[in-house]
Amino acid sequence: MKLSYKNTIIAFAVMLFLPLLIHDNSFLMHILIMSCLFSVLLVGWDLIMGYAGIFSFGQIAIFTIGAYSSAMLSKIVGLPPLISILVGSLIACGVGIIVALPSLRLAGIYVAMVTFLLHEALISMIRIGRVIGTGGATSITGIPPLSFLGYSFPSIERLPWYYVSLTLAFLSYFVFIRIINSSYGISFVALRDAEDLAKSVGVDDYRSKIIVFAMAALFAGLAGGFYAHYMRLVSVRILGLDNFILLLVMLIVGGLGKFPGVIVATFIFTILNEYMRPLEVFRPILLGVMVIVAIIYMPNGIGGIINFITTKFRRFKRIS
Amino acid sequence: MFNQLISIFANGITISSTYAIVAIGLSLVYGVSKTFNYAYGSFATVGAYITWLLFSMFDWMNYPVAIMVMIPFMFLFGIAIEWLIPRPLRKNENWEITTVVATLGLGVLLANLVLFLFGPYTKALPELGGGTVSIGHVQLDWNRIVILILAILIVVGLKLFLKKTYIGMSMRAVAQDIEGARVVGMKINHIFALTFGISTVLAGLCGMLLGTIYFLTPSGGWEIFIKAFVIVALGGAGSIDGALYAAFILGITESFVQFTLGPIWVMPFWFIFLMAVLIFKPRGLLGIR
Amino acid sequence: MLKVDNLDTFYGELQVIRNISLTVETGDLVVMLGPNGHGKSTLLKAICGLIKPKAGKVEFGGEDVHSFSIEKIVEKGLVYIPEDRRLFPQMTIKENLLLGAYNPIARKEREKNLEFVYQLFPKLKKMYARTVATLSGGEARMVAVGRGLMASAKFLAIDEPSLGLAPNLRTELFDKIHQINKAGITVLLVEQCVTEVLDYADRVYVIEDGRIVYNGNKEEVLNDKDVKKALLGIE
Amino acid sequence: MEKQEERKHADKILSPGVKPILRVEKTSKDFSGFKALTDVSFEVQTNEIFGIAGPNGAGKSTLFNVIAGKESNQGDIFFRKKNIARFRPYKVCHMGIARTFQTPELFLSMNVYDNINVGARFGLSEKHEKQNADKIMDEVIELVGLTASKNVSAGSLDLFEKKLTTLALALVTKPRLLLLDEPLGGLSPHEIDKFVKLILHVRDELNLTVIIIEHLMNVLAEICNTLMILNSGAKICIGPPDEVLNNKEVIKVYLGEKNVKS
Repeated sequence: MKLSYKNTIIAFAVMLFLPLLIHDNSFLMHILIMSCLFSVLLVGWDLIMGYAGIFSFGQIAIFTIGAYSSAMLSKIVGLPPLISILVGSLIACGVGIIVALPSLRLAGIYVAMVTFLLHEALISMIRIGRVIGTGGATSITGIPPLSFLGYSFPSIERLPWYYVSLTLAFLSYFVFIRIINSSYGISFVALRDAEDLAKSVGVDDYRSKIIVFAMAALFAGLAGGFYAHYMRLVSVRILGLDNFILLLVMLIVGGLGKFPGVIVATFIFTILNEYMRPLEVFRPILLGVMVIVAIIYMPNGIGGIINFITTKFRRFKRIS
Repeated sequence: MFNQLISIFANGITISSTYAIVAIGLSLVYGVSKTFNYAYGSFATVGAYITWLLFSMFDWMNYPVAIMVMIPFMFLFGIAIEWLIPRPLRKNENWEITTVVATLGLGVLLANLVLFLFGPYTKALPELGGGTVSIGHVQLDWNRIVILILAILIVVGLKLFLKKTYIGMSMRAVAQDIEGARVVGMKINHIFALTFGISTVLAGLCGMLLGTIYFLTPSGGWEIFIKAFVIVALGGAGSIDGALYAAFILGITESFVQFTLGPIWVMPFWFIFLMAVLIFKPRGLLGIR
Repeated sequence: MLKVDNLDTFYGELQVIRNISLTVETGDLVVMLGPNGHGKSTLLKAICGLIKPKAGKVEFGGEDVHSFSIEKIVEKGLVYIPEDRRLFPQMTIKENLLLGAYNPIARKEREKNLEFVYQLFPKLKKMYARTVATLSGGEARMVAVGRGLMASAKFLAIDEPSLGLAPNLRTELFDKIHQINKAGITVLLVEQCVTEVLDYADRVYVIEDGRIVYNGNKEEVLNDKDVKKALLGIE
Repeated sequence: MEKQEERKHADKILSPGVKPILRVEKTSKDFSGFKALTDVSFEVQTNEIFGIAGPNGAGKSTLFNVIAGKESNQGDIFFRKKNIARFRPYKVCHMGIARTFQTPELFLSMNVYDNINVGARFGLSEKHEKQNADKIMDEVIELVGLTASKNVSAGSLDLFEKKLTTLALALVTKPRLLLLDEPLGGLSPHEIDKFVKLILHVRDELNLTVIIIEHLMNVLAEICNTLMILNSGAKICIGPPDEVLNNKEVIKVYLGEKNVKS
């Protein structure tokens, strides 16, 4: 039941030295940076959808809110990027809580509808928000680069950014593992497994649900903020259907509530997606086919396969 | 001013009637098989492009023939899709969410297939009826009037089918108690497929009707799906009457919002409206369990 | 007519039915008794093909039940009436009954069967247009039995028909079931309430903890003091 | 621990039948037109075993749901003089009411120990109890007799062990009032015997008041101080078991003429 830190630490160590091999390949570095940022968003999504069992489709909307808030705070208000990312995440977190409130009494399918509609409504809101500097249908450009102790991180320089996003990603994995192993994590899973029973033994369902919405939103907001300052450009294209499905596929193929699965899937699919770009119109077609095939033939996702292998391995160790 | 209000209202009603068709189709499948088909909008796109193809291939093409061709085509298409995607997925434990993702995948696939086959340029369907008709000082397009009539025929026909025919009754039975239907000896999978086929036909017809008002684009179905989705949520998932009422409520407000605030406000407005309704009625207006 | 051979059924890892064999002759009314949760319902479901057994075989009219789909089993006349009725709540009584005749054979005999059901339960004929959700427990039970008959059943497997019924309604229902049996339909009944059924039963099986612990015909049960006491709680 | 002694002592003085722990007043529950409960009122005395019986659909489980805060109702429910009628389930649990469900639900992705741990983490409301959560858990596991199957996954338990686990899960929240919804359903005679003994033992050991819904009249007659019969959502009789079981109306609507023991 409890998640261990061991594998995550090993993975972190490996990733730390990965640039020794590939730092010349700027494209690959870029993909890895994106994978790291997306994985933060997805870990939060796995928290709410996989572990708490709440059908939330608003994760990318909240990522976008985090990205736009942070971009606007640093570009228009002039806050230092780190601060604006922080404040942006808090705004995202607040939106998460606002969405949570009506969702408390809703059946699963309606939560899916409300959150999905948030996603769709946000596209219009950003267009409407042109007057306050959202860039409307185009984009916000010229977002100041991240800076820390006087050093600024231009996105052309991949290596520093690689370490920034790597640190962010692994910090969030550790936080995630901590949450899952904490009382909160237990209450999420308990409510998912048997809601009435959980309530009857003292789990405050409203509180738990609000917290899980807030935490998932915090992950998404943080990822969004860093994304904005890395890309130095945000546009409504993040909310596009192809992006939505790509990220959802990472979550599902990774395996709901089967922790490292989602991260593995993030890296696989981000890389795959980038390398398929030359295929143009065939890319989404191929992606669609892959999704359908993967879901039909791998119902428990990559996480399910990882669990299967590790239990086999443990049994093997015990026998020998 | 008054005349303007009337014509906004009239436009709202015609649009609502097309929304009602898709929303009912979406809700019907959910009611019977508890499956949400996220590729539904792309089905409408497919229907519209098939109609366009028919008109561009044959000079003598007219709408009655086009409809006669489209209905069996969309029906078989729907049955094939049901057999290919929701059916194998229904066996596994997270089937609700995996069908969502798989049908989303299908939606993207279809939209891009259309893009690949027909190109990115917009296309237009011929109108159902030309010219306008004046009632008092209010002018109405014949096209919209025909749409409204057709939509009413479709909805009434569907309701009669569900109410009066034995097959329709079986579909309602599966929606109400699937275990009971199994005990009685119904072939559940056949009924699922049939329902999916019918809903696909509805999507196709709606795509065709909307194609006579708006231009066709490969990704246009997505907006239709989202609207149908909100309507279903508001009306109550699985409820056909709910979808019907909700389609008119939202369709008419949509045309007023469009007129007063601009089209971009429609989605935020619907979002707030839906949230407000769900706070008081957590299962939509006429939701089933 | 029905032959159950060394049946084993599991519920997850829990064995519910342990090596049960029994036979039901054509035209009999057989009762399976036993406390709640001892595998009677599971056995009945396994007999009707709704649950696949781990081991053993169920033969109906000489054919292996589990080689058919449920639709096919119903079509052959082996009809299961669940304990929780499973009616279609938003439909009328008549619609429910008509849907009982779903299989192609029953569909041809629809009018005849409907006549039989209405004759058996005149009350249903009178209120045919009522929505099932508004019915009382007893009325709903009648609809459930009626819907089973509509499938042109040769063999009715009824799960706890008396559940939740007041004693006078129970007696009435058992009387109807007896009439059904007399009309030539074989009946297998699962029950907890013992006294009322016993008068009609041709054979009684007692199931405890997934096993048949007793079987005998009516006279044997009534003459056996120990069994009588254990079953009926009366001296 | 000291407080526990104190409580024991206090309860000894006020022996059963003197001090009501729960008072339900005019409880009604309406499910869109269907009256599941109409004006049910009764009192449960501290430390007694209070039985509820009646035909299926009589509203027994609905009554539990109402007391436990799962369903709203028109009417008042006083638990230790406090009106808990508007409390949400978790709050009712913190007040000292624990329940089990008719179908033994468990957290299926966890093992037995983790299941009980959920109750210990969230069900204990007082600070000194929270600090001793691990100890309380071990005590309850020992008391119920689950020590050997602590690490078994909840999904692979048999019915009896499942019932033991749900009981432990209820007890670990340190309740004063325990609601048991058909705890004996599906058990073999031998297991029923064991479980009834366990309930009595637990009641004495932890100083509980117990409300139990059951169909097995002989068990109810044996262990209950008070018995209440519900029919179609209304109370038709309440009193000592032997009185209730000979009541004409109870015989008519529930037991049936022929089933009455001479």
